Amino acid sequence: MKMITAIIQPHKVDEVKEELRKVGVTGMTVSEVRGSGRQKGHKEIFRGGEYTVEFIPKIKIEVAVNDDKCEDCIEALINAAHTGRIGDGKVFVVNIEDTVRIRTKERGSEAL
Amino acid sequence: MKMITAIIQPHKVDEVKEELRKVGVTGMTVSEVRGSGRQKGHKEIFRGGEYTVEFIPKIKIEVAVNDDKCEDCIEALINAAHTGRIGDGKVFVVNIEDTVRIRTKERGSEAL
Amino acid sequence: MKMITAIIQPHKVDEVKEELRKVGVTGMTVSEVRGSGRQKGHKEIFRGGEYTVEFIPKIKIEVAVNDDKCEDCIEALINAAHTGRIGDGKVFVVNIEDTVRIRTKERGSEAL
Amino acid sequence: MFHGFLQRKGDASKMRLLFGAVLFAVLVIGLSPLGAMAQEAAEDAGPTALDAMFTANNIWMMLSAGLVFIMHLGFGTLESGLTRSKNTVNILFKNTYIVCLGILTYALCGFNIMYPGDFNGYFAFPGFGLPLPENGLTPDYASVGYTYWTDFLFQAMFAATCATIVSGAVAERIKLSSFMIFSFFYVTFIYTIAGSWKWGGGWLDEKGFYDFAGSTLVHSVGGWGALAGVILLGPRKGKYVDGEMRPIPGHSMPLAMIGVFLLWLGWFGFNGGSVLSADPALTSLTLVTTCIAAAAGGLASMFTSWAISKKPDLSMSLNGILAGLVGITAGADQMTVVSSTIIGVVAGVIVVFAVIFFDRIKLDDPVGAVSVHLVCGIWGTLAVGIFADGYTVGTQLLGVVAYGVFSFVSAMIIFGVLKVIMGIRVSEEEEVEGLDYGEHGMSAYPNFESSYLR
Amino acid sequence: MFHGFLQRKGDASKMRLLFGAVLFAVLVIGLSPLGAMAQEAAEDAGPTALDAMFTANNIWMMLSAGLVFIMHLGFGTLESGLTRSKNTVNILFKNTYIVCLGILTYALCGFNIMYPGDFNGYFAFPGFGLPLPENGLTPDYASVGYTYWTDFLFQAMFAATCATIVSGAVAERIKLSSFMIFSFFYVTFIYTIAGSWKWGGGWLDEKGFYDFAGSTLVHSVGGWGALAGVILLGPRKGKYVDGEMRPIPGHSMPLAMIGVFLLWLGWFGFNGGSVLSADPALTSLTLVTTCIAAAAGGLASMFTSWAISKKPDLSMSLNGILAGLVGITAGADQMTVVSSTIIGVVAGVIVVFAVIFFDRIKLDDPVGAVSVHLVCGIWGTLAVGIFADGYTVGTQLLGVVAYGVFSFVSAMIIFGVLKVIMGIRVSEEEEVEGLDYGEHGMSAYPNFESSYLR
Amino acid sequence: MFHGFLQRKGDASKMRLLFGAVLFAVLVIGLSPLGAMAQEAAEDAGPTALDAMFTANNIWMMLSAGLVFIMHLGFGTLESGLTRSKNTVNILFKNTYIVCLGILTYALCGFNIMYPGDFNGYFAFPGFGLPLPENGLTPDYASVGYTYWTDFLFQAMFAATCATIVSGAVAERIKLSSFMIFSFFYVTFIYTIAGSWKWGGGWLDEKGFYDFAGSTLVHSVGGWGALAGVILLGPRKGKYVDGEMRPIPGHSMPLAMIGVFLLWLGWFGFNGGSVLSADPALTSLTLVTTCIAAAAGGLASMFTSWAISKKPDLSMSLNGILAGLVGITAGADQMTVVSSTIIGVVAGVIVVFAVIFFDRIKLDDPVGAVSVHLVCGIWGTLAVGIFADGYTVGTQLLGVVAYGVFSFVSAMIIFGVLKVIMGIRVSEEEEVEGLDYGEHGMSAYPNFESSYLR
Ligand SMILES: Nc1ncnc2c1ncn2[C@@H]1O[C@H](COP(=O)(O)OP(=O)(O)O)[C@@H](O)[C@H]1O
Ligand SMILES: Nc1ncnc2c1ncn2[C@@H]1O[C@H](COP(=O)(O)OP(=O)(O)O)[C@@H](O)[C@H]1O
Ligand SMILES: Nc1ncnc2c1ncn2[C@@H]1O[C@H](COP(=O)(O)OP(=O)(O)O)[C@@H](O)[C@H]1O
Repeated sequence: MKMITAIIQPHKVDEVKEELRKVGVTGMTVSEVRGSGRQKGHKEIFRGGEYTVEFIPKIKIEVAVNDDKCEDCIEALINAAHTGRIGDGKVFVVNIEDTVRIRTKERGSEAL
Repeated sequence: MKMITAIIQPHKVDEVKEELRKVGVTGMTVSEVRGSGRQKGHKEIFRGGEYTVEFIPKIKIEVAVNDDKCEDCIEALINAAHTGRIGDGKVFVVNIEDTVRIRTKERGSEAL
Repeated sequence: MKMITAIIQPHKVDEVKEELRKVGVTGMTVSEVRGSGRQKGHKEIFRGGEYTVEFIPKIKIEVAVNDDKCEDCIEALINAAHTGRIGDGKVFVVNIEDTVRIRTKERGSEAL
Repeated sequence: MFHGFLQRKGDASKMRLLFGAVLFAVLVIGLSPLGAMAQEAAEDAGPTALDAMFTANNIWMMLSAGLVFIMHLGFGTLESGLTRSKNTVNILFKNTYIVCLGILTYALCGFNIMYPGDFNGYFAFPGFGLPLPENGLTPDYASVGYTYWTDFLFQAMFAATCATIVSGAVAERIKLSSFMIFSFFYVTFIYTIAGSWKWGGGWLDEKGFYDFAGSTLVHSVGGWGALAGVILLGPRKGKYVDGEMRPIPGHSMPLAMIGVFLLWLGWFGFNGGSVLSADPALTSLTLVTTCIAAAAGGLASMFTSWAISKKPDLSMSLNGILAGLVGITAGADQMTVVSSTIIGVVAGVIVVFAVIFFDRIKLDDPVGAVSVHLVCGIWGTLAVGIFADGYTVGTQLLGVVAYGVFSFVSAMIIFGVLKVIMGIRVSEEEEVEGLDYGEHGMSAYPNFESSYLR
Repeated sequence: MFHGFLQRKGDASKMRLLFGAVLFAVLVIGLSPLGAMAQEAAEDAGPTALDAMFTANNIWMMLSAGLVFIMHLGFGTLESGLTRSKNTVNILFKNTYIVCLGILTYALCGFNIMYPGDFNGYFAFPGFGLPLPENGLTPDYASVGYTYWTDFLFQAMFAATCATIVSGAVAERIKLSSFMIFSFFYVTFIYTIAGSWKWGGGWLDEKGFYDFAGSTLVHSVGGWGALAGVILLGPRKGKYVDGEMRPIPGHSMPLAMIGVFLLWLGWFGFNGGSVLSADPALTSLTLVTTCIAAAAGGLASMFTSWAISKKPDLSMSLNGILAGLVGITAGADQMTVVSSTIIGVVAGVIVVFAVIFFDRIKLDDPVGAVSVHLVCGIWGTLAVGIFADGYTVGTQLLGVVAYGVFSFVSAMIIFGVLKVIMGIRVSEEEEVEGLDYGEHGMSAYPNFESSYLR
Repeated sequence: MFHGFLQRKGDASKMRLLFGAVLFAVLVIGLSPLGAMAQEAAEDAGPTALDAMFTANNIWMMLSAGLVFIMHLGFGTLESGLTRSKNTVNILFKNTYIVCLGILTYALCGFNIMYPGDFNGYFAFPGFGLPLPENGLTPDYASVGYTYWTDFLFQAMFAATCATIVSGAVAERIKLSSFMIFSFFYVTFIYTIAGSWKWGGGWLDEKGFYDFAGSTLVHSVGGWGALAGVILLGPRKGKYVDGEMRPIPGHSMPLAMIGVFLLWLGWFGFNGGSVLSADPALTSLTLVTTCIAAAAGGLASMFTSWAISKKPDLSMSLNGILAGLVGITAGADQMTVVSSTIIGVVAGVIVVFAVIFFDRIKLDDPVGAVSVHLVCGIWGTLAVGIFADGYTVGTQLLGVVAYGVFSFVSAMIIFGVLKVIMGIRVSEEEEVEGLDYGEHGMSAYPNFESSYLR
């Protein structure tokens, strides 16, 4: 099993979710994060002074999938999240050694 | 060393923490996430219109443990987090290659 | 490629970012988490009653780097985040199997 | 625009009488043409001093009604600030409901029950609605103080306050529908009947019991209802674990602060309006005693809790301000600067220990409503017997006990019956998830928690 | 301090006339020394009843101006509470801008356009600025009601309200600069010209159209502007997807609640001040009908939406209070307790269906401004024809139509021209990121979202 | 209820004198029976015009006291909105403390120090407490304006304002206990002594210095204290890094907006009440100049900062409103519509540059208190010399300098002594963690940040 972690533009989250559904993935966990990278930070103003917000709001999506589904899933994800502009984000793939479904105590791929 | 990542029901966090203590784990990191899966989302209302909150609030717990403690820890965790209802969550186990304690710069299992 | 995940003191985030820049790392993702460990929780007061906030605010920094840069990066990170007091935090290193840059669909180290 | 005055031209204002007398005198000595001229002038003369006084007094009373109204926003923000964000919609909803309900039921029958005119001193029901008395819009209606409509409005704004006090104490676990039914009965019948005993000229009034603006009639009555609710509901899940008390902090101190300051402002009308005219001497004295007691209560709680907890506690200081305000309310027009300071200080100290006491006996009151409104309401009522001339602690105690028995028993019965019929507490699951989702299917900060996630 | 009165010593107050007459009578019969004494006393006599009445009335009107002012805070908090946090700075900014702008342009020319004195009934421009009329500070200016300055201030506070109504409806997508230009024209010209037709004594006033405090003149005029904006802008991205309506919840229910309660309080001045004096009978009746309609509207919406959605909906209940308030505004001085209850209930029911209706026809109004201010404004105006003596539904309808055509067409033209010249909607990217960043480079909760991250 | 008036029946009201005279005249010519009748009527005649006027004036003054009171909530919300959430409890606590403290010390001795009656013009201490003067509840006390109690309350509400201004400037780093001691001395002695020089009839009053409602006496005095604090404390960690200024954004723009609008509303009483009666001409003029200056200041800051930063800056616009309000305060009763517009515009422009200037010289003032209250306070005071008849820039400048030297030096001494004895700044660690935890062991949004985690 693989854990696919994607950092995406916040407004893409709905589309990504839909695309993942289409390839048969319904389980996922999302959270709000902030990222820094090539994309330049926001300039903001407060009481006349300008400052840079260097960490830009992003959404992190974590999806655990079986190895065979991994490529489809990455494909779907990057297609949905793509806009072509700097800051679109990244996908990281990590190996999962084990998975448990807490409700049933099933293990491994069953648990996904 | 393993990183055990659990996605659980928010109100179970206290119990899980207690159970982990009992098996000798005190260090852990938690964060608020939102999950989607088999559990159906909330229906909410706003100014007369109904909508579905598809991502349901969950808590993510991350615990780094030595390999030998891993099973105990998973056991403790799923027992505490279990309610038997859909949405109880998942546990993922990933291999950690190295760990550092920033304060002492210790490495490996010492650092846990 | 490695994913370096560091849990640090919140007020150290700026310094860590600067030090990482110095070793050539600009991409990173941060989020707010809460941690429990040796550091004792806060005592807080509310309407006359005292209670312990056991989970203390921390910042999680995730940096994906190429294997060769990994040590430098850890070094820079722990130097910047170090204060010598309990609660300074931890660094975990995990292996990344693949990386994709969503914008360009590049894969592997190119994508970092 | 002077329509109103023209309509009342017929009123035998005493001022006019005087002029009449003078003019008559002049007339008699044979200056009829000039006399007639003067007479005419009098007719056209525009407003009399009585009209002006009536207008001024009525302005003060309407303003006071507005200030008491804004106390409902104060209660709403205070209560929601001191509880968790997952129950915020529920609390705001209850406060919105109560003020709407209170005004309407008070119009329907509450006002009549509370001020029945001559009656047996215990209960009377003169009928439904708001029939305008013949002199209802004239200075005669209430010694030049206000009109019938102002009277109703000021009193209606008071009425809802009572149930709002209960709302805070039972927050975060009470079933919405049960609370709504409870409030209906409590506001419409219990508060109004209790009120008639003193303000309606009933038996306690005759006994010489004194409660200027409602330390007992409003605050304690509300506080007893709150106590009944707290007892029957039991504590919130997680408040008392393994015999130990675990504070459940509220979600927003700015909301709590906004609430307390709005309440303090509202008290300008609550006490100031209870003079029932804008009499400069009495109203200004009342405002001074009110503000001094509030300030003294605030500082007393601040330093008492500082001494106990070793840290200056904002939530306690805010409670202390309310404690001082509740304490002064029974005798705000009777006190000196010194006695109002003492009342405030004592209230501010009492409230800290009351909060600790109720926590120790495991009565879980999320916002401290029982400590503030009941305990300090009793203190304020007794303080009239101590500090004010012409009142005895005995009579005051009689009032406290009478109101206590009546309202506590009534509240127990209403809540008790509801508990049997339909339950008064939400399910444990709903409590954990929050009443906002369970009762309303809403969240208070839906987009804030997560701007992009649905 | 009595400077003001001393200056006006010369005013022929009718009271003085009376004394004069009496004294003259006395004089004639040869008591000159005593008469002179009395005369002297009269000069020193301090304030007359007329002075006192004038002072009291003027206090009420100034207080009302203050209450209408605070409605702008109410609108600001309500609108920002019902929209997303990424557009909060933008909304607060618009509300701040409008109240500042409204006061200044009303001083510059708005007041003169709206109250031109004798005119052709459709439009007149008597000039710029605020030239103090000779009697502007005397009781003569407005039948003892208030001074010229008070008059201006009270009316100026009203003026800005109109544009604020538009602000909520077009929120989360309108280009700031276009909105600022639109508001300028709408407040300065459209509102004031429309106002002159009735309150300025124009043609609709002559036709016998009645609108006490502005269900039509303020709320519907604002509502028509809002409707025009909503139509020309189109819905927010994500509101209607695949033909389905997806509610976009606001970010803070406490802010929304604060807003509605401040608006309710403000309405004490909005309606109470529209009596144009503190006449006890009329003002107190007005406050009672106002509060009863608000309460009835709140409960009606609460239960209507409960029946429809199966859950008690706080946001709808809050809208219902406003609906009741807007509904009663046209006839607040003409209603009985019963008729104001009916008006409130109907408004509270209507508003629920109006919100659903506009969502169905895909007009996206984030805060329900069109439903509340336009729909209930029309209802309230017609209700005068139904419930009040001396007015007909026909004339009221004439007014509704006349104002509708004029304001809707004007708003369409202004927005239309702006759309062509500079565009009225922000880019899709900016809408997604939020107008706070796009228009202002600020965020409403910069440190809150993340205390340590920059 | 008319108790108050009955008590004062003995007062030789001039009105009564008149009637006496007339009746006496009538009596003399042998109409004694009728005369007696009339005399009797006079006794029963109810309120006189003087009573009515007294009542109306006193209402206005009490209302003004309430409005100034609510400014403390305004300051609390504004200051907490413009600072970080980790210091919110601390700021709310300071504001709560100050208003409680201010009222009590003003009762204890402040009122007497500030208004000592006849004195040497520099300092007098007539004693402790609030001894009611013999005529304290009669119209005689203050030319029919208000009672002794109202006088005290209105002035007490002013007193605390001064220290609140300091609170914002030293926020996010000052040690709580030191601030509490500083405020005690500043409110109790410095503000009151300074106040006696002008409002107490002291030496600056004799020199012809004019400050209507306190541009200098309240705002600059507060501003100087703020400046001293800012200098001695040094900037917040992270504000000036490597010679570069890094703005530290506040945590909630809605709170800031609520604060500014409440302050604006409060200013209706701050300036309106400073007329010291409800004189229609003067109070209404004062409210108009106040609102026009506020609006002009808001727009001026809006466009000035827009031009400089290229984006419309809400925080600056809000500051601009306050700048306009502070600017008009010294001469609000002396200005025309045009001159108040100019004063507002200039204040709105000045404040933007002042904020930039203080940042450039590295004086870190988190909420801009020095720019708003000190700089615009000075401008407003000088503006009286420029625009109002009978005052010279020279005398105004004398006042500005005298107050500047006295308050700045005093503040430096108090803060300086405290710095030596106990320190005035929290540890760096505490500053980083936030004063909420360090000073209070509380957080402002404990449950909000994380609903389930402890
Ligand atoms: N090396 C990295 N480690 C972790 N997260 C990264 C890394 N590089 C980029 N990211 C995340 O991806 C986001 C987008 O990266 P950025 O360089 O701005 O654009 P792009 O991916 O289009 O080149 C960043 O905001 C950050 O959250
Ligand atoms: N494939 C997955 N990858 C990541 N997180 C998942 C995945 N499946 C489920 N989750 C997380 O686990 C939570 C519970 O899953 P759900 O399917 O609703 O219930 P259950 O685990 O009881 O079958 C989800 O809300 C989500 O946060
Ligand atoms: N075993 C662990 N697994 C995951 N996170 C941990 C673990 N131990 C510690 N942490 C994280 O590191 C933070 C610091 O740990 P702590 O034991 O308090 O101090 P130190 O690292 O200085 O010994 C904790 O707050 C927690 O977030």
